[in-house]
Amino acid sequence: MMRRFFDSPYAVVLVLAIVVAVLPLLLPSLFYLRVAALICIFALVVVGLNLLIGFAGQVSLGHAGFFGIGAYAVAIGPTHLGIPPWLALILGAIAAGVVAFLVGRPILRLRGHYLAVATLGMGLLFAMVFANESAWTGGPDGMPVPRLVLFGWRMSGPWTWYWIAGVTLVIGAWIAANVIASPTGRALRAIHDSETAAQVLGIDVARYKLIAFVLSAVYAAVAGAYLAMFDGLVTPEASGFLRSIEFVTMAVLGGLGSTLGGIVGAALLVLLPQLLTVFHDYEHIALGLVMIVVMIFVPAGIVPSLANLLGWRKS
Amino acid sequence: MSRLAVEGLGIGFGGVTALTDVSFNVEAGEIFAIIGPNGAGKTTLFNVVSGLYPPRQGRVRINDEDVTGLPPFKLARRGLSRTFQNLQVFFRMSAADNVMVGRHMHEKRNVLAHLFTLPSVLEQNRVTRAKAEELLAFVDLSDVADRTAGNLPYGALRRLEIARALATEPQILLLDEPAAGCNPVETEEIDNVIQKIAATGVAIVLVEHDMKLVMKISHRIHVLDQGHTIAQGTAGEVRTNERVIAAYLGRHGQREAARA
Amino acid sequence: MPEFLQFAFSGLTVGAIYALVALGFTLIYNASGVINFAQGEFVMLGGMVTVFAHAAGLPLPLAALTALVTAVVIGLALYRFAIEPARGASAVSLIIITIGASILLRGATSIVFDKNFHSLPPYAGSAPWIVGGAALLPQSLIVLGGAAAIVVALWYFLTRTLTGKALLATAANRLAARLVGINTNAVVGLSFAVSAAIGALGGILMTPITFTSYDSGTLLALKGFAAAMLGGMGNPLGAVVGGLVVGLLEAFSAGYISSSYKDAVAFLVILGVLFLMPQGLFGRGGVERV
Amino acid sequence: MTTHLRNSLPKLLAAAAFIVAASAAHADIKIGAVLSVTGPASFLGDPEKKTLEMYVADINAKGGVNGQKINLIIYDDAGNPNQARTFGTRLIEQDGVDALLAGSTTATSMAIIPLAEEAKVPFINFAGAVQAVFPAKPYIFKTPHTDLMACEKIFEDLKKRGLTKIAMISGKDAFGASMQQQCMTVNAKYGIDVLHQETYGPGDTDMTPQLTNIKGTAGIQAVVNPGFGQGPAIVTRNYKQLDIKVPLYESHGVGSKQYIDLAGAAADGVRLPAAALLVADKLPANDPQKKVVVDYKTTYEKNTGQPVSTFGGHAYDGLMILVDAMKRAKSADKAKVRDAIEATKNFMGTGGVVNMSATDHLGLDLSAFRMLEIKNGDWTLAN
Repeated sequence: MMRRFFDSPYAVVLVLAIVVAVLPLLLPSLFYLRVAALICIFALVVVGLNLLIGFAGQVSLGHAGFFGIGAYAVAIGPTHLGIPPWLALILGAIAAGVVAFLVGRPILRLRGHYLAVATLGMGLLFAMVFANESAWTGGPDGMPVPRLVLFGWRMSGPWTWYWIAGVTLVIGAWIAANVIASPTGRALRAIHDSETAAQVLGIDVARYKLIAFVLSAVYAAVAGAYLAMFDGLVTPEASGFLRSIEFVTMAVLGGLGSTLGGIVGAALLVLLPQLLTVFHDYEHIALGLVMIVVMIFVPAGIVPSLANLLGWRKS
Repeated sequence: MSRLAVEGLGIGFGGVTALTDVSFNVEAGEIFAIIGPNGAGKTTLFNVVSGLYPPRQGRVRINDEDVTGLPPFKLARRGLSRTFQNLQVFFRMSAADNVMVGRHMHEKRNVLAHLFTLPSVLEQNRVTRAKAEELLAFVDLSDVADRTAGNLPYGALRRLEIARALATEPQILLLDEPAAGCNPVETEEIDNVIQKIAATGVAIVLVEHDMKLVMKISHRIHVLDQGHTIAQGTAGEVRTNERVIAAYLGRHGQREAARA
Repeated sequence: MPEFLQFAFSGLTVGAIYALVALGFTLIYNASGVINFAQGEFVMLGGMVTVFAHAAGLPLPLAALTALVTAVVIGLALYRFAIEPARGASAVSLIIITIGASILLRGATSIVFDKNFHSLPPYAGSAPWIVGGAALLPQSLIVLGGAAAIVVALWYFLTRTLTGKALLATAANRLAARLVGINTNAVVGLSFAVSAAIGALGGILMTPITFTSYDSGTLLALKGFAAAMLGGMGNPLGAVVGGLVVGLLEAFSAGYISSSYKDAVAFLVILGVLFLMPQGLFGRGGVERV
Repeated sequence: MTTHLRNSLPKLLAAAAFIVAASAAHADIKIGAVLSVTGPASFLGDPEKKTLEMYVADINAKGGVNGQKINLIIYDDAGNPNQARTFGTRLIEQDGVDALLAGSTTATSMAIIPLAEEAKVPFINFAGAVQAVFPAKPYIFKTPHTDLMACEKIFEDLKKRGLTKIAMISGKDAFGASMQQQCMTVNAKYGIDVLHQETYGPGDTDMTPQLTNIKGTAGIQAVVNPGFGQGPAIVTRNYKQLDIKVPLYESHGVGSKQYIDLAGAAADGVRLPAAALLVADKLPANDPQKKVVVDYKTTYEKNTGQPVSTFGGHAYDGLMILVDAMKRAKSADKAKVRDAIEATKNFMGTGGVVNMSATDHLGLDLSAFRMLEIKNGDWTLAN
């Protein structure tokens, strides 16, 4: 029973919905609520990125670029163009999708490490534009982001953003589960295992890679917009190389190809800096060690390895 | 009108010519074998015909339509499917999922519907799954439908690839050494499966080293050596062809000849 | 014309450093299939250890040797304690391990030494020579010459010594290499040691020009990786050419186009090349075997 | 693997429990600090952290403030504003601090400002940019001179020397970009024409191409280089190598001896605006700042073994202004301390004389900057 339940991608969505609903009751302060909201925001990126890396098997070291597009959309739209924040959020997500569509066509022809370096270059280009065009973006110091106002209600503070991010994460995980269980999801997994066989079976490989790329870009852009509005501030580091690496690390540590894994990975990397403050100067040594040790002992990522251990997955 | 027509096909890699002027036709319901010593160019021929490599010369036609140079997924949509000598199974997916991927072309591919799992998607998943189970039964793999493909034995994987290829409902099926690595019992099963498929009107092109199998089930045999056609005909004709014997004996000695 | 020469000198010097980092990437990748994002930290260690050993009273050559040995030991430790135990992990997992290692090394360096920038005295005076109206630093020549010497030594090692050939054989086919009796584990370990040594030498050569600090490795790793991919991963010649090209691109676009977008120009060119040649400039093309 | 998981889980939980326990209150004054101790701005955060630790220990050893010990909680945001905001939240909501000394950079300061405003916690930040305190918000203060002031000081000096046509080469980091922008807002006021502009990236190792272009621009009488870290040192060296003859001005971003060490002989003749701290020994004995800067310099260098920087000085000023305000307020009550900080008058800091008001939460004027010139590998007062 347990085994069957955990095989269904929807089980994760259900568990997630319950956790998101109950968690605030257990959190003692606004600080914890903020951390929980951050986990939801980053988990949203990773759930999307997992479709690309975990399912379609295409590595991207540049998704912070899309994260940045979302973040700057809600900053630039209202500030410079007079677009209401909620519309800027939607336009930002669409813009990220369109950019991913245009860039993805040529980039996704590359394989493996070549794709990695191309996406990395793409992400850097966005970061450079955000840092250099200071008339629009405020330069390296960044720019303030106006509050989201919905139906006359000003969205601010950890409580509001926890619920917005939490609900969006549940929806995002649900959509990911839908995709995974659909012909599109089967096509993506097929491409991951053998592009050649997938082609021969009539799968338009380029199209599906592009779908995964665009979807993951939209996830990242929405999350970026949320973080910018939550912090009330956006800086170019939102789209920096280190952010991209952080996203991939979250996905890999948690477990590629597992939606729950992505969420656990995001939680781990958001919590670690908070937990590791006890090490003071040795914080970074500890962080590096955790990354190495996790990958050595559970190379498939935390969640898939744990699931195997507990016998929830068929061998 | 031939199901598959190959005309004057040629390809090379760098300075090395791998195929020169290879031509043949395959008809509906026919089992057409391609044999030759190692390095004769059999798998290369498959790769060109199925669109993985673009040919340097020559044409490929499916049902009289010129399909030369089309990408593999477009060929698949015109009824061409294949298996692989060095298995290209989706190892991380279950056996049933492998076959379900084969149904891809016959499924509705509206991504927006997939995002929100409209009822039609659920219904379609059910239909696809049922079809996959049917095909797994056909190749006698029903009992492992939900096992991860990576954990299945070799012989089962060969049959799984066939079931997956059949899921596309091909008119032409290229089988690249379907019996390689199989024991006599498994070979026997594959032999049956191939004949059953041909009986449904599918044109089958077979590359196989197991001469016993080839001689037994092929209607016609095409012999390649160093990328050139050296003979074509029925099993009886090919067996007695001097160039064929020379090609095999010259390079591989008695063993292959004895098998033939 | 003097401007052109000046940009070229600048680009070649910076490019030589990128080339050394790219070579390190390539060697380890060839032997083990691992993309080692801690490669930049070897360069940083080369510089930092030399600086502090020198400051502690060691003569410069001895300080440099200390740095070299330190980097090699750390390279071997990285292989022995982080890469080898994770054998069989996916390529991305291994990348995460090397990123973890680079964070760890940076953290450790900032504690063992400090977080400041440091320099070394130039090895051959700081007065530039004027060549064709452009200033050329003696240290730039040392960097270029040193890089060339390393490349030649590496070429000799790989093609003329038994150990080097074993490394090439392992790169070509690990299983086959093992079957003919090569201890491939030792060879992969060796590739980490040699990469670390090359990185450290790069750091020792460049510190008088570029300075060094605990986190100067990150950017170098990024540029070196890009250079290695531009040249075609796994090809030492490609790594050297890739490094020089990236360096020259940066210098010329800073000089002729816009210094704000010089890195962007470099990456745009890399993207363009990869679209035309998906395996990089010197990558093994060929067809996929099915 | 199982044993490994079993062993590491309790440790992780213990770590979490430790955090909760550590934040359980005792009756000290709690001061929270979020600093960029690592990352690209660590050259700011590192001396700030050392300074705070040093002086809080010293204050506690002398009996604390108003009879209460100071409990200093420092978190490292690695220069990341999002992380800064999270730690800011943690300090305010979880640790319940009485005041904040935080924000090594403008971006990290801006991330924390709304939190402090909302929670009404006095917050003294170390941001360079002017927007951190203008317009003045009730609970927000800062100690470093603004980059606008640095521009004005440089332009004032240029004007005095009759050099009006300049080129700028700026770092693309937050510090350089912000100062470059500020300079472009006041150059007209001083009659300065900026004929040519170049930039360089934070990790760049050679600025020769940019300087070659500057050298090739006709009519340039001086070059200004807003930037921090190793960049200005490389610019200075390349400048000398290219044999550019016109005067070079650096910014207050190079306010530590490290710059001279890195740039070497090439630094001779370079001018920059900086706090008196850098020339502590050379100040005339009657200079009102002499005592405080000499004391700080001696203490810092003795304790850390590293050359003093003006950045650590900002943290010193912040801590001392805060402590002074708490003493005058005779409590750590947030609103009273805020009022007391705003009432700071004639406070002698390493950065200058501080006179706060309801509209000026910085309290420094241009006189806080000294124009320095580097001679023979050491700072000297220009003119």
